[in-house]
Amino acid sequence: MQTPNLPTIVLITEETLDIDSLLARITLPSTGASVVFTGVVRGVTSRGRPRQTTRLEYEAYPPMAEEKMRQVAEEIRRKWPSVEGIAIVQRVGNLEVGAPTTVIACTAAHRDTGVFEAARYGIDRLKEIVPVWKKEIGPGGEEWVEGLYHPEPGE
Amino acid sequence: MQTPNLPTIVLITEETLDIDSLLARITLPSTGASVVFTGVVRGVTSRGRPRQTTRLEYEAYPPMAEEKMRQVAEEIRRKWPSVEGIAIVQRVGNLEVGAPTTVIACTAAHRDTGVFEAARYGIDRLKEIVPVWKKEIGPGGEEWVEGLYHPEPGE
Amino acid sequence: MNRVKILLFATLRDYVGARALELDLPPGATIAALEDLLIARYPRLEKVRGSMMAAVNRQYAADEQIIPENAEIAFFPPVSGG
Amino acid sequence: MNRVKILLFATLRDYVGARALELDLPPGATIAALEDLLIARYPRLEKVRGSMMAAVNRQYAADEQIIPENAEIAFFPPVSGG
Repeated sequence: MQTPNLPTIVLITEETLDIDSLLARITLPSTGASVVFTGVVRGVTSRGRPRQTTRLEYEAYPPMAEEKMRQVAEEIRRKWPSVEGIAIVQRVGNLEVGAPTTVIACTAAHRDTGVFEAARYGIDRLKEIVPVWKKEIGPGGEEWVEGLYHPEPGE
Repeated sequence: MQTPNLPTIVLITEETLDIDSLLARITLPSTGASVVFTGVVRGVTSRGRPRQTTRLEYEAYPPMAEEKMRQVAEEIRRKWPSVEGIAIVQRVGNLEVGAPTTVIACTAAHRDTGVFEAARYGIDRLKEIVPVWKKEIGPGGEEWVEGLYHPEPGE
Repeated sequence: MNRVKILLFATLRDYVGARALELDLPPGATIAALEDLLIARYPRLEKVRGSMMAAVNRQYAADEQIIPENAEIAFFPPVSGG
Repeated sequence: MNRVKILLFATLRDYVGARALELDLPPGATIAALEDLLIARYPRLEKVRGSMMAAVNRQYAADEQIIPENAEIAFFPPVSGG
């Protein structure tokens, strides 16, 4: 680990996400900016196959998911060394429309040193390599969602 | 107003910022993603003139600040029509190191339709045209911070 | 005469020593004329003459703008919020 | 024989009807061989043969990887979190 003193939080949880307290935990005395991405359970989808969703059921392979989240955080630190704190949290279980499902938060001294790009990269990579799956439950029945990305061995 | 049903929150406040509840208020049934920028009181600055800061004192011209925040929100909607909800909040008063000072939050159906760029634009514009000023208080005394941008008449 | 309310913020408030003033201006006075009048009355403002921003009724104003009746004028340094 | 623990997630768990299995494999068996064995035993897996992901001890694994002693193997569809 090259960055032993910088806070990194990775977590799979069934609890409601608390962005304010996550941010406080990744804020250093040198922090002046943070960017947070959240996923949200979408009740009405118009892109692709238009549909309604009642809730999402999330399932994870927790120990591997947390290892892969830690890997995403390390990739962020390599690409944007100015990032100070990182939190990557995925909520699992039954989530209702409007509920935040995931949080990717990055802090830095200033807003112009990659903190927006780092958060964007974090959610993109989470959706590629972190073993979490969701099932959409709607008026027409239920269906597992499948991603498109096939990680390389060892990725 | 072209977008009467989309939530827009603009606020100057002395209260602690509550990101989770702000996000809930700008989340629609069609929302699947949100991006939040926060400014934070930085205690240790290394860029430019290195210095320590004990706290920041923020002052606003509230009615004009809220008008200009509303203008920033309208500019965001023109540039990124896929943005659904917008919250622009500036905290004023005495803020201690580590405290979030401002929140720019944007929601959208998906993460790839400009929601990151919209939040970035929001904080950049807030720092250009919203009449708020801060005084840095540190071990060496206190000093008003001056921005660099000179808005055009009517901007 | 045209009675205007003048609000001052940040350094400008410190230099003037007041948050607000009321002044009677001749009809047709411009922002530039009001700035000159304030600087004459509060000489510490001289050093921020080049960077003073003006707003008329909560909109950024040009130096040559004529001040309307019963206007709310604000003078302040370039903003530094966030 | 090499006793391995196999974890199944999402659609694959539904098709197999179990979250976890334990199997004895001949030494030197590969991930591909284990996939064939599972598909033979649970024919509904045939339709996801092309998209099954495998992890060995919590790392993504290649088809040709030889399964180590006492490994924790997981099979699952492409991830869809977030």
